[in-house]
Parts: sequence; C-alpha cells; structure tokens
Amino acid sequence: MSTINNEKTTVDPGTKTPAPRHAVRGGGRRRWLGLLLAVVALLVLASVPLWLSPYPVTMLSRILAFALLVVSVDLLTGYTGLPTLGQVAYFGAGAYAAGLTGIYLTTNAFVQMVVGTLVAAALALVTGIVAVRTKGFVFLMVTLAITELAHKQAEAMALTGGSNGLSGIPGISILPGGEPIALVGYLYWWVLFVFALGVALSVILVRSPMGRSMRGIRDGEERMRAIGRRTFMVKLVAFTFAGSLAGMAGTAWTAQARFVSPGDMAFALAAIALLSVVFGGAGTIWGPIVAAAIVILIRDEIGAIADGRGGMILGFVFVLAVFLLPRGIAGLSRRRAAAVGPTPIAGEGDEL
Amino acid sequence: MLLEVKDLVAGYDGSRVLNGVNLSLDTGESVAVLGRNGVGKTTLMESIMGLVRPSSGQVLINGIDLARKPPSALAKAGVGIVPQGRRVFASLTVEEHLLISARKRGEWTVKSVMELMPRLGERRTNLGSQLSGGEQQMLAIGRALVGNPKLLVLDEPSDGLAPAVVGQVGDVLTRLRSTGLAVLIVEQDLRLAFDVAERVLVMQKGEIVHSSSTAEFRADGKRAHALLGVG
Amino acid sequence: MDWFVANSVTMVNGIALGAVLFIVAIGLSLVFGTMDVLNLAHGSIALIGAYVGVAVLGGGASSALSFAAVLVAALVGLLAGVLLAVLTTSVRDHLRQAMLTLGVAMIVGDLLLMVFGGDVKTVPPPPALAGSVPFLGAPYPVYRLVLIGVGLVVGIGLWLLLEKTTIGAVVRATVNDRGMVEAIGVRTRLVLAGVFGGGAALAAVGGLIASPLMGAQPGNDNLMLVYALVIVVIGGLGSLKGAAVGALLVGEVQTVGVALLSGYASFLMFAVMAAILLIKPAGLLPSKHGHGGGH
Amino acid sequence: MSEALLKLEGVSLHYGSLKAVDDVSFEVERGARHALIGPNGAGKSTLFSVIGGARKATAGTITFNGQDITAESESTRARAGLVRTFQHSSLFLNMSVLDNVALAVEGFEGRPWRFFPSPRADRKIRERTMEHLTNVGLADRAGELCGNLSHGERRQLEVGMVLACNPTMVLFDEPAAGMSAAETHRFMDLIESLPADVTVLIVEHDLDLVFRLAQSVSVLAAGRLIAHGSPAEVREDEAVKVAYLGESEGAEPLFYSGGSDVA
Amino acid sequence: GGSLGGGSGGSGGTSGSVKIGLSVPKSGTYAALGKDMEQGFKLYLTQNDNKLGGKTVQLVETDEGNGPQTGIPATERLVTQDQVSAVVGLVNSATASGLANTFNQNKVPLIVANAGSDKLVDTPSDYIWRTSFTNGGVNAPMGAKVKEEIGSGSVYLLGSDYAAGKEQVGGFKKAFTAAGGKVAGEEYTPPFGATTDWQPYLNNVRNSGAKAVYVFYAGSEAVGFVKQFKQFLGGTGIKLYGSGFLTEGSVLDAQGDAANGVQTSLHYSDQLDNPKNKEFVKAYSDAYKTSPTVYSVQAYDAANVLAEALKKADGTTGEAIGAAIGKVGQIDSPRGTWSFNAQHDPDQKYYLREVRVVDGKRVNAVVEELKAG
Ligand SMILES: Nc1ncnc2c1ncn2[C@@H]1O[C@H](COP(=O)(O)OP(=O)(O)OP(=O)(O)O)[C@@H](O)[C@H]1O
Ligand SMILES: Nc1ncnc2c1ncn2[C@@H]1O[C@H](COP(=O)(O)OP(=O)(O)OP(=O)(O)O)[C@@H](O)[C@H]1O
Ligand SMILES: [Mg+2]
Ligand SMILES: [Mg+2]
Repeated sequence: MSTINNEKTTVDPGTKTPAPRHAVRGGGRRRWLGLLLAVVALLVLASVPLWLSPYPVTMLSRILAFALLVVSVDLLTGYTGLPTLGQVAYFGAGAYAAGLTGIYLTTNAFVQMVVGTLVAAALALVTGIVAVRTKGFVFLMVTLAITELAHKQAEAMALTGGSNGLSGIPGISILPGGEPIALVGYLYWWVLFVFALGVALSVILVRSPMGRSMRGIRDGEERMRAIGRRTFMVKLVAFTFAGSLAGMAGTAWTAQARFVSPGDMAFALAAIALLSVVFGGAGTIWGPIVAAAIVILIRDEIGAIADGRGGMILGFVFVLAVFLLPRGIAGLSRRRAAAVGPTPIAGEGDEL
Repeated sequence: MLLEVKDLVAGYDGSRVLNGVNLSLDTGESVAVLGRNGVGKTTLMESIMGLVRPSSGQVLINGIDLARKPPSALAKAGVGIVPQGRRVFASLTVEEHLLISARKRGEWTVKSVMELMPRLGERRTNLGSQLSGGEQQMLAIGRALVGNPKLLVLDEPSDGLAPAVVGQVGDVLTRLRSTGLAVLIVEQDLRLAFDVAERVLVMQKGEIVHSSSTAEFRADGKRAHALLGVG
Repeated sequence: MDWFVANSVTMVNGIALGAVLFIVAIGLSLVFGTMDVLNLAHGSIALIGAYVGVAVLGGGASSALSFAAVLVAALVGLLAGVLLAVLTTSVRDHLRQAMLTLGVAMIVGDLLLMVFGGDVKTVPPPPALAGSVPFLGAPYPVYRLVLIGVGLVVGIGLWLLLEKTTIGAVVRATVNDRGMVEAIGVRTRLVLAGVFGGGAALAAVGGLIASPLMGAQPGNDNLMLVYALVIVVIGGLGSLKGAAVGALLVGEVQTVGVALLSGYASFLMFAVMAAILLIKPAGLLPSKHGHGGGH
Repeated sequence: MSEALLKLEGVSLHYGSLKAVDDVSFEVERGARHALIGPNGAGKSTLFSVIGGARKATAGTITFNGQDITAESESTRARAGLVRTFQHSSLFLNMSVLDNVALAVEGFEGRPWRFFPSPRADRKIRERTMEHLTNVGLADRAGELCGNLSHGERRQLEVGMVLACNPTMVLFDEPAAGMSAAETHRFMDLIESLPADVTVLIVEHDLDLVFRLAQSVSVLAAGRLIAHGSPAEVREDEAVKVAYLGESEGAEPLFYSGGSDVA
Repeated sequence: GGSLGGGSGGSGGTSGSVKIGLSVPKSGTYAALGKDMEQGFKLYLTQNDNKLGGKTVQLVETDEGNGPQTGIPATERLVTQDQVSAVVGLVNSATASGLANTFNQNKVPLIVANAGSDKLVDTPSDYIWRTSFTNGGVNAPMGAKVKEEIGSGSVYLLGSDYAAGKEQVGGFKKAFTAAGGKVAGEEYTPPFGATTDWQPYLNNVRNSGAKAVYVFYAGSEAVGFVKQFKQFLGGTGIKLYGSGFLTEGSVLDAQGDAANGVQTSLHYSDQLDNPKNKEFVKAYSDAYKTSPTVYSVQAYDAANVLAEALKKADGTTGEAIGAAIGKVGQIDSPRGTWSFNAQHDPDQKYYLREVRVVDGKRVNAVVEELKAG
C-alpha cells in the first residue's frame, strides 16, 4: 500500500516551481482573497434572517452547529490523520452542559458557551490521553467506544433526562440579565457567531506551526519523532482542541434546539460527521463545511418528504461522490487540492 | 526483436515525463540506461512493464503491442522486473515470495535461486519487512528470476548491496546473458552497468540523448561525464 | 463454584454466540486484512443473508430447503462481494472506502426495508435441529450446539486455505503491493474479486445461520457490523486466530458478562474493547504478517 | 585525544534467536567523520535504530555527549542533537518539499507550539528552510509535493531534513544509495562543507564515498565488530576483504580516457 | 419573509379546508409501527370523504425517522414551513418532548398518537394532547391481577433499558408490590435491538426460583424474547406476563407458537367485542388486508379527536383547534369510549389479553376488563 499522492501539479524536471505562498505563511494576495471571500460569506450569512422565513433559518442554524462539529472532526481526521467517530461525545457533552447550565444556572449564552466548551475540553483531555496512544483503525474504534460509552451514559443518567432527553431548557439571553431570545432570527445570529468564532480559531490553528506539526503526524509520525518532536503532546493538544471545538458546537446546538437527547452523541451522527469530512475533502476547512450543509439538507429536508427514502438518497450521494469527486468538494478548487491527502486507517503505509 | 519501444509517452496525471522514447532489444542482448536522478528512467521501466500506463506509443514484445495492458500480461509474455525500491512484500516470507512468483518452469526454481543467494535460504522464514536492505534487493532479484523471464528489467539492482554482492550480481547477470536472457538495466554503479551491458543509452529529461556500444562509451570519459552531468 | 455451576450453560451459550459472530466477522477481517478495504457494507450483506432465509424458509423449513438457503446465501453473498470488489478497486484511501461502503450500506438497508418491510421476521432452523436436548441440567437448543461445530469447521478450513496454500500468500502480497503482484504475472482483479466474494459469502451465510437467533429486521445490519468491527479490532486486524479469539470473547462478554453485571450490560462490550486496546493496541493476536509494511 | 561524543558499550539487539547486533562497543569522537561498513544484513541499520532510539537495545549502554541516553526516547535524542536518516525514505509525502524541511527547522528554531500567526517568525523559518533546500539542491523544487519527487530527489530531501535539525551528530544510513554520480558528488561536497563540530556517522556501500569522507572506519559482520581503523588499514584487512569487499574491486579503470576519478 | 417577527401559528388553509400534518416513522426501526399509524389515520379520512369536522383535509406527511435527530426537524418543518393547523403522530417520546416548545410557541396543537412517556410535558397546555397511553398506565392494572394469579410466589421483572422500559415495568412493579407481591429480581437489558440473546437473563430467572416473569418488550425484542423464553423456560411452568406491546401487531405472527398462553395488558385488542370495533376491524381489514393494531387505533382516534374539535372550533387556526380539543368530551373509539384527563392523556379501559389460536389464527383474545391499577 502506498500513500503516495499521485496528484501531480508540475512534473517537468527542472521546471521552476515557486514555493506556494501559503506553505510557510509570508503574507500574499491569496490570503487576502481568502479572507475577503470569508468576510463576504459571513455577511451574506448574517443577512439571512432579514429575508428568509423562520423555517429555513432554523435549518441554517442547525447546519451551522453541525458544520462546526464537522470542522472539529476534520481537524483530527483531515489534518492530523486520526479518523474519529468520537467528536459527537464532546459535542453532546457541550450540549448537555449548556442545557444544564441554562436550566440550573443562567440563561446567559456566553456563560453557557464557556461552560460547555470547558466541559468538553476536560473530557477530551482525559479521554485523549488514552485515545491518542493509538492510531488508524484502532483509533477509530477507540473513539467509537468513547462515543458509545458516552451515549449509554447519557441514556442511563437521570440528570440528563435519560433516553427521553433533556427538555425544558430556557431560551438563551445575550446580555447579562437580559430577556431570553425566542425569535428564530436572533438565535440564528448567536449560532452564527459561535460558528464563525470556531471556524476562525480552526483556520488560525491549521495555518500555524502547530497545524504543520499536525499534518506532519498525519504524513509520518515516526519521522516526526526522528526529527525530535513529542508527537504524543502534539496529538493530545490537537485532540483537546478539537474536543473543545465540538463542545462549542454542542452549545450552539442547544441554544437553537433547546433540547438535547442521547441521539446527539450517537454513532449515526458520528458517522455522518465523519463522512461529511470525506465528502467535503479531508484536510480543508471549507469543503467539509459545504458538505455538512448538503448532508443536513438531504437528511432533514429531502429525507422528510421522500417517504422514508432519505437514507437511500444520502447513500447514493456518498457513493457518487466517491467516483465523481475524487478529492471531495474541496477538490473542485485546484488551489487547495494539494492539501488534501489520503488518510490511511491502517497506519501509515510505506513503500518498501 | 524481443522488445521494441516506439514513441513512448508517459507521465503522471496528465503531466509528461517521457517525451517519446524509442529503443529496441534483441534476444540475449543487454542494454544499460543511464542518467541523472529524476530524468525518467524508472518511469520508462515501469511503463514498459505496464506499472505506469503510457499515454501513447507502443511496447512490442515479439511484435505484439502490449502497451496499456496490465503488468500481468507482460509478465506472461516473459518480462520480469526488479523494480526500484525493491517493492518486496512486507507480509510475505522469503520463501512465499519465491513460491508465488515461480509461475513458469525453467532453469530457475526456488531451490536454485536459494543456491545462488544462500542468504535468502538462511532468511527463508523472515518476512519481507524483516530483511535488511540488501537482503530485500537479493529477494527482488530472486523473485524476478524464478519467473524465468526472457527479458529481465532491472532498475538499480545494486542499490544497497555490499560491494561483494554487487560483484556477484554482475557475475550472475553475465551468466544469464549467456543463456539467451535479454537484460535491460538502469544502474548508477557504472562498473556494474558496464560489466553487464553491451550497449549504453543515456537519458535526459525524458528523452534518450545518446546511444552507443559500451566500449565506445567508455572510450571517451569526457563525453560520458558530460552526458551524465558529472563535474 | 456454585456460581460456576449455575452459569455453565450460559458459558456454552457464549461459545455458540461467538461461533456465529466469528463466521460473520472473519469475512470483514479477511477483506480488511488482506485486501485492505474496510467494508462497512459487511453488516448489510449479513442482513441480506438473513433475508435469504426469510425468503426461502419463510413458508416453513425442511432440511432440503435449509440446505438450499445456505447455498443461495453463499451465492448472493459472493455476487455482492464481487460487485463491491469492482466498486472499490480504484478506491485506495480508507476514508473514501468508508464513504463508499457506508453509502452502499445505506442504500441496501433502504432497499431491504422496501422489499421485506420493517417488521421483524423470524427464520426457523432446519427441522432436524429445531428441538432442545437436556444439557447440564436444563433444556438447551440443539441448533446452538451445532453452531459451535460449524464455527470450528469454518475456522479450520480457512486456516488451512490461507496458511497452507500459496493462495493465502498471493492474497497477502496483493495487499502489500498490487502492481508488483501484477508484475509477477497474477491477475489481481481476480484475486480481489475472489477474496471479497469469499468474505461476503461468509458474511451472508453467517447472517443466515444467525437469523434463527437474531431474526431478520432493519437495524440488524448495523448490529452485525459493530459486532464484527469490535471482534476484528479486539482480535487483531487480518488475523484469523485473532478473529476467533475476539468472537469468543465478545460472545462470553455478551452472555456471562451481562449475566454477572447486568446493570452495565450496555457498557460492557465497548469497555472491554477499550481496555484491551489500551493494553494491546494491535489487538490480542495481531496478524504475524503485520500490516502496512515494516520500515 | 578529546572525549568521545558517542560511546557504545556492549550494545546488543536480538530478534528472537537472531543476534542482529551482538555486543558492539565503539566510540565516535566529536567532529569525527566515521564510517560503518559491512555486508548486507550485518546489522548496520539495526545498530542505527538502536543509537537513534527507534529500537531499544537488549543489552548495553549508549552515552551521548557525556550523558547516558540508553533509556531516552527517539525524540529526546533528536532534540539533544542526535539525528538519523532512514535507509527507506520516510518523508511527509503529502506535504510540499518546503513544508517537509520547515517542520524540522521549526522544531529547533521556531516555537512549534505557536498557534497565533507571526509574519516575522514565519519569514525567518522560511528563509532558513530555503537555505537548507539550496544546500541540497532542491531549492527549485520547494513547492513540489514530496510524493512527486523521484527516488534520488527524495534522498536529497532526506539529507536536507536532518541538517535542518541542527544536529550535533548525524547518522546517515546509505545516503547515496540511488543517487546518480552527479548527485553523489554534490552530497560529498555537502558533507565536507559541514561545520567541523558536526559529527558524522555514516553507513554506505559506496566505498569511494566512504574512503573519501571517512577518517575512521568500523566494520560490522553478522552483528559483531570485526575491524576498526583508518580507511587504509581497513581496506587491507584480510577479514574485511573476505567478508565484504570481494574480488571485483577496481580491476580495470572505469573509463579509458579522461576523469576516471568518477563513480 | 424575515425571521425576526413573532411566531406565526397555523394559518389554517383556505376556507372550507384545513391543513393537517402527519409525522410518523417511515424509515428506521419503527417503520412498521409508523405504517400502522398512517393506515389508521387515513382510514378515518377515507371513511369521512377526506374531511375532518366538515373541513377538507390537506394532509402533509413527513418521516419521523428513528429519533429526535430526524424527527424534530421533520416535524418542525410541518409547523413552521408548511404551516399546518395541527400535527398528528410521533412514536418517539424524546422527539415529542423535544418538540413541545415548538408547538407551544407556534400555537399549533400536537396530538401524540403513540409516544408514551409518563410525563410528556411538565404542565399540560392547549397544544399538547395524547390519544395513546402512558407507560405506567398500561401496566398498573396488571399488578393486582398477577398477584391474584400467583399468590405467594415471586415475579421476576425484565425490560428494555430505556425510559419507556423502566416506566412500563415500574408501573407494574408499583401496583404489584402495593398489592403485596414479591419481586424475585429486576433486570433491564440493553435497548434498541442491542439485546438478541436472553439466555443469560433467563438463566438468572431460573436460578431465582421466580414463579412468573413480567416483561416489557416491543418490536424485535418482543419476538426474540418470547421465542427464547419458550426455548429455555418452556417446560418449567414459569408463567409469562407483560405489557400488551409484547404481543401486539406483527410481532405476534413472528413469535408463532411460542406466544401461546402469554398474558398481557393493553387498552386495545382487535378481538374486542363491541360494535364499533367490529365495524372498524372490518373496514381496516378490507382496506389494508391486515388486522388493525393498537397503533392504528391510536391514530384513528386522533383523527376522530381532530374531527370533533374542528366541529366545535372557531375557525381552523391552531389556536382555535387547540382550545376546542379541550371540549371534545367522550370519544367513541374501537377500544371503547374514553376522554382526556387533566393531564391531556386518555382516561381509558385496559384489558387482560391472552394469546390463543382462534379459528386457526393466533390472536390476543380478550379475557376480561382489568380493574384500574
Ligand atoms: N508517482 C509519481 N507521481 C508524480 N510524479 C512522479 C512520480 N514518480 C516520479 N515522478 C516524477 O517524474 C520524474 C521522473 O521520475 P523517475 O522516477 O522516472 O526518475 P529516475 O530517472 O528513475 O530518477 P532516479 O535516478 O532518482 O530514480 C521526476 O521528476 C519525478 O519527480
Ligand atoms: N524485525 C526483524 N525481525 C527479525 N529479523 C530482522 C528484523 N529486522 C532485521 N532483521 C534481520 O537482522 C539482520 C540485520 O539487519 P540490518 O537491517 O540491520 O542489516 P544492515 O547491516 O543494515 O544490512 P544492509 O546493508 O543490507 O542494509 C538482517 O539479517 C535482517 O534479516
Ligand atoms: Mg529511478
Ligand atoms: Mg541497512
């Protein structure tokens, strides 16, 4: 098995290939273009409640929360080479923590977000110490175990409402002591704020030296050790960061749904989150976000009216994507294609 | 002609590495391909074998065009390869390598290969991944031999071998030649290349820029150095 | 000691469950360990096998019909496997394989729901094996005892095939380096289709013979898949003996374990798996052939 | 004679019954150019793994820079300045050539944990990286994906990467294997131009390279050290001749005219 | 457009018609159940010329799926996008609790036609009603009955390990112990199809010396359990009692002989001997070639409730319908007449049923009406 990336940008021996500017960041027009695009996208997203009716706006809130979860999966799967089914555990932990904070402590959204994120971070740190000792398929299964155990725990606990879920969560408020928000549009803005914050932090991370170290582990952990890196620490930091991000997404989820159930930390959600990353293009940020939107739209919108055939439609989309989009959605843009690399599950393959 | 390559063009994902290569090789003949790193020697060998799919051109074995056929078709037509980087199977024992490769009857059997390279016999139950670099190289050569090919393609066979073993490989190849086997060899160790080959081709940037007999090539060291980019 | 006597039947029952799970899991392990394809549609094929039982034996079983059902299941499994092999040949990246095979699983799941409906269906065991025999002081179904024998036969047969013939070596080599196997003159497409087909046929037959115990219904595909994944990873990827040990362990955990710690029944299997992977990340009996190459 | 930088005492590594490395003791002095040669399967790469820390010795002690590092992890050794290359390239295939070397540079000169952007630090790392790439002749391939490099180019990158780790001592495992004569020459020049305080331990089958670069040579056969000395001494050693060199050595000039110093 | 205005509520459709949403599972584990509900609801519409309370129905259907992840968005869509005047359905209790806010906020009534969690909402509201049952309620009447049957012997309790399982078994346990019954053991098995082998539990039952077993299982677990109970405890004389879902609907066919003699409690059986039921069973069987189940009746009754409410309501807005449901009074149902109680749950009769073969067909024969628990 070879992990050689067969994609070739320039091959003519001797041709000068200038270093891409984003490789080691030294500024550059492209970065500004990307930033500009991001700002435009954000503005468009922010304007949505002004011209869309409540239902699509709710849908969009759900998409944003889920997309942030997907980004957290991508940080591990796409950037660090650790395929995970575990992020929903932290997503759920953040969601429950925010909900419980709302019920027993305060409706303040910031407090809920911070509490949810910290709880998820703590959980990710503790479980991460165990999980990051493994890699590949074994890592996938350990994270599946984390998800399953968390799920079962949520189902069994009275505090979280057991299998009936945590209901009766009051609406969030933004200002200290302010009125709870009930209107879909305002809720959406809050979710958008959390989403933008999370994505911005992720983008900064993957472009930082820390991000390069993560990719180094993806491509050759042994080699990272040989050049003097403490790979365990890099993985643990990445795992904890991704867990916090998932928890943050969970708080956004609670804010808009005002209800959390064990299903929010279940295998099914973990699976579509992981597939969204693959579908979008592991190792890019925007691809998985777009994929997350498509997946949720198919599941919730088309699935609801397709007489129970939602699963089949999603299945077809995944199968087609494998053949039509060999580098995921992100592969449609050549510029980032180089960042997309295959992630072996079996541990890194190596030519002999 | 045993092997004829005509206007072979090949590359990776739409970019060209070989820009129309022509060469031919008769039964019992042996040719060395020389050139600097990255000029396309391996790409040429692998597209002859079908491991890289040529985008145009022909690879004729005994007059039949096998370009763009799977490698197994070429193997069946009598081409054996010792690839660059050895490509031994990590999870097969030495013996298993030879067993699964012995698909044609002939002079070479598992036994005779192990006699030729006793080290392989000693490491019979080691997995490919548990061999030293040189042992892997021997195994790759042995694997090609037990297939009893008519044309042996070798891509840097001396890579990683100790001098004594390189000498042995040279002896073996010379002996093989006398049995009518044709040899196409890419080699950085010029001594070995000259020992084995009667003709020398030099590649630059995906093209063959020089072709002469070995003796002729050796006669003019200055020109040879220029061709190989040394100095 | 009292406890031991009281639970001895449960232990045997765990072996029977392990035997069925082994037959299903070994297909997944083979395809992953040898072809390097993580087939998440494996559970769906097992479910197809169960529904073959419903279709053939739904009207009442006879020995001949039961035998026919096994053949049909094997054939359907083989075809499904070959189809999956064709689909996955060009997809080398594990994550994309996961997306492909999970997509297929979603489609198959819905198709089966359309054809067979959402109700649980039961499949009768062959009439000759339908009864119970007194066993350790209580009646015990003959069918479950027979399963233990079937598991043994399948296990030994596969071991002979893979370890004692060169077929196994060719298969393993194909995982290591497909191109190089071609270069020694083997049509790897045939190898791929054969292994995938064989693994899938085992899954289908496993699903069929498990159906008198577990029934046939939507959702069993995921259940079987998760069982198989857990077994394969506990035992060690691609290892035949590992799969056997993993299956037995899971069988016992799901029987004796839950009888002992019923309050934690839901947690047991995954907790045991996590604990084992912590101590032995490569599983209990990792394949001696390693995975993915050495240096 | 200055104190030894690297000291091996009774180091062994056994694979089951096979003694891949068997009771090996030797010293490498600070700033030395030391070569390790021996037949295929002698245990050279295994010994490198033991020194580098990828494998734990079954017996013996290893002292580096006055400290016992026998129990230290690979990354700790690397940070202490003991860096190795791999016989089988193991580069970051999905990253650019530049990123490959930048990773190494960063580990030693930047703050690898840095999360927030800093254009100044980035520029510095980029400059250092390009310097290293220029040294190994890959500057114009900086933007290329590593997976697209040819075999020989990867070997060059391999060298660039260790040098970027600011090593006190470098272990080269067959660095010139697969390099063409031209590239081998550049490599030799590169090693010769290394600062004198960088110690080099090198395994290589290309004896011209060994005899040109090394001041001292150790010979390993079947896991044991069978000879040790200056290149000239080793070349004349009977045991070495039998075990390693064979007969074919230098009977005939390579080219009949002009520049036969090559290859 | 715009999402910054107040909650809109069901607009009610054009005059003379009303838009109703139906949210039942069409995929996943509960698809079979969803189908029964859909058929029950549609039967009522067919029988009444597609009208409810004189208003022509525009039915909007959606797939509740397996749980809240799919159920909530799908149902929310009916309310906020399709702007229906009322929604009928919901199998899953978590989905129902998760949606309570949405319905209250948008002032659209929800008629839950299955989900049985004991306390669906904290405070009853005009917008949340239930035509099905509560988990505890179904089983409480069996407490005294089983005590009477087994006398001084003890009972072993088994159930699926989730909220409904605990509430169902808990309802029995409370009434049973109140009546002086002894519990030999109590175990909850991994839910949602995760348990396929009951031998270990049945072994525990055997070792406990219990005289009877009381269980809650539904769907595939009901089939697996009943069959294995017969296999492992068949000859021992230990009796099997349970919540009616154990033998309700299609599972009964799958259980085969093993189910014979199992006694359960439920608020319906297609064997009920009353004119309304006879007529209903005939119409249902004619239309769908299969017998109705309790799920069909619950949805059928939901349609009936809506019809009654629409007759009384002042217009077709959600608000009007919600207020009118409170005034529908007695519902004449195949299960016997019932009415909403203060919790907005049905106040209804329960029956002791026993699986018997009648005219070559395996049915839940009605033994007697149970005294309220
Ligand atoms: N798998 C691949 N994908 C993309 N480009 C490749 C691949 N393999 C080789 N190349 C490129 O093709 C060119 C020729 O490579 P090739 O391996 O044929 O050279 P070579 O002459 O064999 O070199 P060497 O002496 O280093 O082995 C090189 O520039 C290399 O970067
Ligand atoms: N994992 C292993 N298990 C068993 N034996 C091994 C393993 N790895 C290496 N060996 C054996 O140990 C011996 C030493 O191998 P090593 O790679 O150190 O040799 P080397 O001196 O580097 O040879 P070369 O010059 O060919 O690279 C070899 O005979 C090899 O077969
Ligand atoms: Mg080459
Ligand atoms: Mg070596």
